[in-house]
Amino acid sequence: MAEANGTQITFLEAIRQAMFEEMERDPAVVLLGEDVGVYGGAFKTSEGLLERFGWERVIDTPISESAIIGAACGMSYAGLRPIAELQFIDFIVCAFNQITNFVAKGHYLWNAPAPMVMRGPSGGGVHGGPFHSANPEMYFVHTPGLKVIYPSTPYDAKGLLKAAVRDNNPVLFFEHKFLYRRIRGEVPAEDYTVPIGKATVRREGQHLTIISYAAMMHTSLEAADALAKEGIEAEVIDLRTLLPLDEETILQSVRKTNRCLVVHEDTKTGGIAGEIAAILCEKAFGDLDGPLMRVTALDTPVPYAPPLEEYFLPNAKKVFDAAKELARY
Amino acid sequence: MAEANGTQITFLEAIRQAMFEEMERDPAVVLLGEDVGVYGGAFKTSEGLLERFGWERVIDTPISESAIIGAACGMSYAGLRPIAELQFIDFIVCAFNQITNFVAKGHYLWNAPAPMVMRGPSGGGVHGGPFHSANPEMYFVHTPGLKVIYPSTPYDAKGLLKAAVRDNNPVLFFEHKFLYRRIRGEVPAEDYTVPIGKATVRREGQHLTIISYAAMMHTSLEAADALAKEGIEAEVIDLRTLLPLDEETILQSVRKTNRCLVVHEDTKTGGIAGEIAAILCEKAFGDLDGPLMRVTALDTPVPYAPPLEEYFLPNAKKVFDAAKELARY
Amino acid sequence: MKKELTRQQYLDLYYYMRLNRAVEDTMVKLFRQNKIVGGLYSSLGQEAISVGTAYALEKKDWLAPMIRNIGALLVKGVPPRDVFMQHMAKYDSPTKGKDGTSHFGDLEKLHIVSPISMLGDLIPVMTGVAMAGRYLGQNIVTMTWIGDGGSSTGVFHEGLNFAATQKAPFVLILENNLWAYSTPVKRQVPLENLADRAKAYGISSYIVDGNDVVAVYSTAREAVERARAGEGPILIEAKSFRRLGHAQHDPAEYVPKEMRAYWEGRDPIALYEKFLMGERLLDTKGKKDVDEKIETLLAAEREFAENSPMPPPEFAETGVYCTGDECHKIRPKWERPISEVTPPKSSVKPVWTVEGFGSGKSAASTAIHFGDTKAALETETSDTDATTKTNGSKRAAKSPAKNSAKAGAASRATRKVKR
Amino acid sequence: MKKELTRQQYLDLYYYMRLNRAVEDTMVKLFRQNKIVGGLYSSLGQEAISVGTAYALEKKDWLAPMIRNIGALLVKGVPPRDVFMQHMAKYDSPTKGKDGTSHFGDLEKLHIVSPISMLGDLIPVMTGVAMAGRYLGQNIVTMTWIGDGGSSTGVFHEGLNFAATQKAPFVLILENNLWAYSTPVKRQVPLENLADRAKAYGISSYIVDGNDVVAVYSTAREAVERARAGEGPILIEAKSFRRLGHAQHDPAEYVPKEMRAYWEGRDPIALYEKFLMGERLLDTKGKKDVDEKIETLLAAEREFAENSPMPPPEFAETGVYCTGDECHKIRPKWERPISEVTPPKSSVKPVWTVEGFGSGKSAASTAIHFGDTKAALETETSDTDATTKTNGSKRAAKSPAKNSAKAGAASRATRKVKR
Ligand SMILES: Cc1ncc(C[n+]2csc(CCOP(=O)(O)OP(=O)(O)O)c2C)c(N)n1
Ligand SMILES: Cc1ncc(C[n+]2csc(CCOP(=O)(O)OP(=O)(O)O)c2C)c(N)n1
Ligand SMILES: [Mg+2]
Ligand SMILES: [Mg+2]
Repeated sequence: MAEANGTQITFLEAIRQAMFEEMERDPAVVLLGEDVGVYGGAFKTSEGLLERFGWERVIDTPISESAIIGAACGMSYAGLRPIAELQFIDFIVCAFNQITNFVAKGHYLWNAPAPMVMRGPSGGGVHGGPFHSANPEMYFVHTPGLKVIYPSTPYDAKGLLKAAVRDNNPVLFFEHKFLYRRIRGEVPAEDYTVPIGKATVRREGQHLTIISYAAMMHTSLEAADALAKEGIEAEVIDLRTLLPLDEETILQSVRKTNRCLVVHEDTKTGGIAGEIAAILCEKAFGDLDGPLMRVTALDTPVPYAPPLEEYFLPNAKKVFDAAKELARY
Repeated sequence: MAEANGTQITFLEAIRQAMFEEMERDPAVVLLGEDVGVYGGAFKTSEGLLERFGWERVIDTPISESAIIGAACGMSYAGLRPIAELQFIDFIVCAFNQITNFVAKGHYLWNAPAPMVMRGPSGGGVHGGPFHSANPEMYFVHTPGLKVIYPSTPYDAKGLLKAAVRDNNPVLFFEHKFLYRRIRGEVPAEDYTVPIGKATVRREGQHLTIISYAAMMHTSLEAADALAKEGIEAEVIDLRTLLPLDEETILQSVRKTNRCLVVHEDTKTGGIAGEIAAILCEKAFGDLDGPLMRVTALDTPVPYAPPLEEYFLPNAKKVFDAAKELARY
Repeated sequence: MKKELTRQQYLDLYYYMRLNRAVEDTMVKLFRQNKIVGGLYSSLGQEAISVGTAYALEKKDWLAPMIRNIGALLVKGVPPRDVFMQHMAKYDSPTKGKDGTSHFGDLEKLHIVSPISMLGDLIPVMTGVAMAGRYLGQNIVTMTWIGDGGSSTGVFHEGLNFAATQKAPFVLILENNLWAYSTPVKRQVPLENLADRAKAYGISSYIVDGNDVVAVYSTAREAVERARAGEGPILIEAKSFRRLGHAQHDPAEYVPKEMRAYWEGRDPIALYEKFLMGERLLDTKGKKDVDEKIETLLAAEREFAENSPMPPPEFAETGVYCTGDECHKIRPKWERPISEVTPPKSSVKPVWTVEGFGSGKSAASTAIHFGDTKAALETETSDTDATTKTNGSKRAAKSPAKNSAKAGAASRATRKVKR
Repeated sequence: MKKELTRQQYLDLYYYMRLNRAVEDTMVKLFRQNKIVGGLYSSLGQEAISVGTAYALEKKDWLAPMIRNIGALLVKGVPPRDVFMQHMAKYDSPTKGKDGTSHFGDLEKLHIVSPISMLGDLIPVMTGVAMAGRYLGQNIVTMTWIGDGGSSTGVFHEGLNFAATQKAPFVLILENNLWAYSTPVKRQVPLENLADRAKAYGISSYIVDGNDVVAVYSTAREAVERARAGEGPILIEAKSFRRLGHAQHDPAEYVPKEMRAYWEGRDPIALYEKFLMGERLLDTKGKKDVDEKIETLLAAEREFAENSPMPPPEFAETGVYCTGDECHKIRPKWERPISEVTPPKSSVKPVWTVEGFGSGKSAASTAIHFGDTKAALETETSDTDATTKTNGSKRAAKSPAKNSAKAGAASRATRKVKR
């Protein structure tokens, strides 16, 4: 990654910059959502946008997720490139029908492209409780017609959000709120995008492959560092895009390490680890020397109390333990 | 299965009987949905219910899926056991928030059981097009707190629907509409239930395991017959319940046959085959002699034109071909 | 404020408003000490709404609070410790730490349904409780609250419309505090009076000064009794103002200073105290007694709450499903003879009757939508006439005003409703 | 019916209604020959609504049909063959067999958005198109339809409310045909006039006799022009009746016979023909010409449609995603200078102004909801006073009627709206 010559910014700022720069670049880009204007968004991701781009392009909406998504879709039909914010990604299910039936199917059915981005803060670890901590990615990974992005670094967040805005398809862009102000990283001074649909190898290694994304990426890297101290070199893959999934990068790594551990913050049953397991079974069956393992959240809602949530979530220790077991094969 | 002493009835009639008998047995059981009363339901599954149980127990609702599900949930809090019908299961996404956030999480969060059934006609193969052919099971299999049933025979449909009504949890019950009048089977004269969470072996065999459910069950059996003619004996498992998944039955069979093919009508990416792959990878890794294979629908919306839909759907030929390939390992 | 309640009722309303505020004040302290998990919401200045409406309910009635309805919970009988412990995610809290804030309920004793964060979802749920209560013969009323902002959710519409078609004994309080997070009501709802939302459902509505607890109570009481009497759901718009930010993190500087000042001058507790003093229902001594009672109570409740442990980590794994009778014995409380709702008494003729036109037939077992194509295949396949002809019906129109369900009743000219 | 249009307009309305019915009659024939894939819906008796409303639009305007709006598509310029082919799932159909019925659109030329089956979803979508059109300076109006039953969906509410807050140039036709599938309107909507739904959004509404094409057209025309002039969205309730079943499979015996008979006597085409003859706008010869024109046209269109092939199976695999510029070049059609919406011209002060109270401040970069807990940690941790005091504000209330946003304006007594 060419992250040189840039400045260190937070994950949050990366998202803000991506929106700012895309709106600057293209007047077809507009933003709509709850409290995105005067307030600058519940998480301040759109701070300064109303001031610069005005009321027509930064639209404070009523509390009506289906209307937000529906209207964004209509705008996209007229050639705009709307960004629809969900105040918390948890509320995306209030627009589930619009997204999965209207937005996702239009290009296939009647050749209508819907260039729109649906984004919002997701994920747990901040004691947001059962209704402010969602990781709803699999609902959408299982919906043909959508693209699904879940970045882990400021560089990727900015580059992928810009790519999403320029994409001709509806893109879901999840922003793990745990990373917003905790993660800083360098971004180039000049315009750049990160390609949708490409995973990246965050750390090279030969003993096993750890596949992850979003906040769990950092957890996985932490575990990999600990593993290295014990002589186990883990290759760590950051999926970045969940749909379409970058099978090539996954297969390449697993063919090298012959062992695979998937780490996701999403609940276990029906999580993306299963899809990866199926791909590996189909396409790299002979290459696996050990079982595919999963470290994921529990199959429960996200509990509120810190000890419960900690127990619920994966962490570096759990990843470390699973990886050590896997490395024994 | 003790299917003796009964009569041959259609899949549709099995569902109607289950509701009728449960309402007869327990006045806490009520039915609500669009056109369920005077009309007897778009598919006539509730025919005769209004006549017998009256206006208070058979409730024609406005076109408001969130209200139907929400009200059913409220009724269940007051001790009733409502059955909420979705006219087509496709419309279940209009109540997605209510189901995944309100209904699914109540017992975990505040110890509130919600004994309710959400049911409706699902599935393709009848040229219903992209909005009347849904197989939305994975959205719910990925939601802790729900139970998900998808039967393939009249016996199971009746027994599982009765079990669902008596269960203290919210249960999704999918009725494949292709089976409604095409499939007949025997049901006992006396009251019976089929346990939720138990798969069944529909056909024994030693060369490979075919796992399926709902309409694809019949497709799989058809393929198994053809395979038998070539000397390949497939064991065919009918999952019946998708959440909780009966790992034991799956593992037992795969440990015997050492080969596994999953067949589902749902789209591929994120379908239940992935979850099964992950389970096998974790728990039966050493038992697999060949790759886990998937025969599923395409990753597209359900197209309307018959040739397109046929191409989109799995069929016996595709299952046969995949099984033959798998048997070579 | 008009004097019409008993002395005890007046003093109850006062006590609960004071308690509401004191509980929330305590929580602000706990928040500053970093003892609250997650966000803290405030109902400062809106206490008259929570207290006055919930006070109109009977013990058997059901309610479901929103985030700014701590007062309603207190009136309904929830001890302050439960509220504290919920916010501190303690193991002795009603949800044992699994959820926070006012997200808890009690189906058995207090008849409280837990809210979830998704605004509006409670509306169909409480409609369902109301319908079930009627079906079971319990003669109950259900109540919940919604914000000005929350009234734009789809589920508000679906729920209230369904309640209206069912004439469910349900009272909905629309708490118009002029802001939804950072957005003024004018940007969310193009109405002067949000009570007009009721007009879309043909139901009764009231507008009440949400800072006048007696007016709130009287209105709610009347609404509850009308709902109980079978008049169907009722919407009450209580006008007030959100004095603090959306939650503790929000300084709410987007609110004009003058607006805040104006409303600070209309503090519902101060106004009510003045009224009580004027009416000699309260004196300095009485006030001091309340001060002390609340102080003592909350000190004990807070201590209990603070001493409660955090839940053990493994508790996270438990309770996703009800495991059966040993977990929950679900038995509806019948307060009418079951025979009324079971055959043969329940049997009816399954037909629709349309005013002025008589009844249709009960639907025979006919072809179904998709499912099988036989029906279509069995019909003629020749290219005969379609059923409909261009000028198929030559009969003159009947007298146009036979029934209102006919278009004849709609003025042939257009009706313009300009607002 | 009042004479106010040009002769050509009168005859256009007649032609399109006749065409609408003839197209549907042809499809009934095709259905009986088992050539239609899936269900077939009918607008028999409702043609005046589809035709009269769509005829009020200009070429640049956008519409989105529902299942019973074939007439609107024909008016907008869709050739009958497209309708036939859609229903037969042919490869030359607009969706090439991927979808059926009226589920197709045309973004580029005709400005038609394809519906989906989920009722109500088009309402926010067409609101979005309307907002985009305004933003791009196109001066367009958008239109869609919804049934009496569909008006109970949540998305109807969210969409229309959003349109109202945005004053979007959008016209919604509420086609009240008294039934939603098997359920009478009274069971779905507790209103005499469904136009009252508009009152929840403070928008204008009309009620019109849906069997009187001239009234429908005049009303729609006025609404379209008002919407175009910036008055915001407008709702038109057109009262009519669904003469056939929900779809071909449904004999609709649940509808009282007398009701059907009444409405058959009010056939919109028969009524209009009588009017045209009376006004000498049409004579027997003219009618025969139309008969022949339509017959010739549809014979050709039908032949073309029947001869079109089915799509090749592998086509099912294609087109889930737009593959980029070579697939779709997406360029909005600007009809205003871009400089108006780009900096520095677009720059504004990001504050709210509340009538009577001045403005708030623009929100500073403050603590955020969850995300980091630092903000909380940095504040004092001692048990000091909370910000709020029980009787914190002693200032007397200002004059109560300063501004309507204040509760003072709400009558202190309750307002009762009993209906
Ligand atoms: C469906 C949904 N969308 C968004 C949110 C996020 N949210 C929480 S409270 C709030 C503002 C609520 O305003 P209002 O209904 O007026 O209630 P108030 O906070 O003023 O009491 C928002 C947008 C939510 N909780 N639910
Ligand atoms: C959200 C949703 N729920 C259910 C349906 C199934 N459905 C299709 S049409 C219909 C009746 C529609 O009635 P109405 O809106 O009055 O339109 P009409 O058929 O009378 O033109 C129903 C229930 C649907 N299409 N969408
Ligand atoms: Mg508010
Ligand atoms: Mg209708």
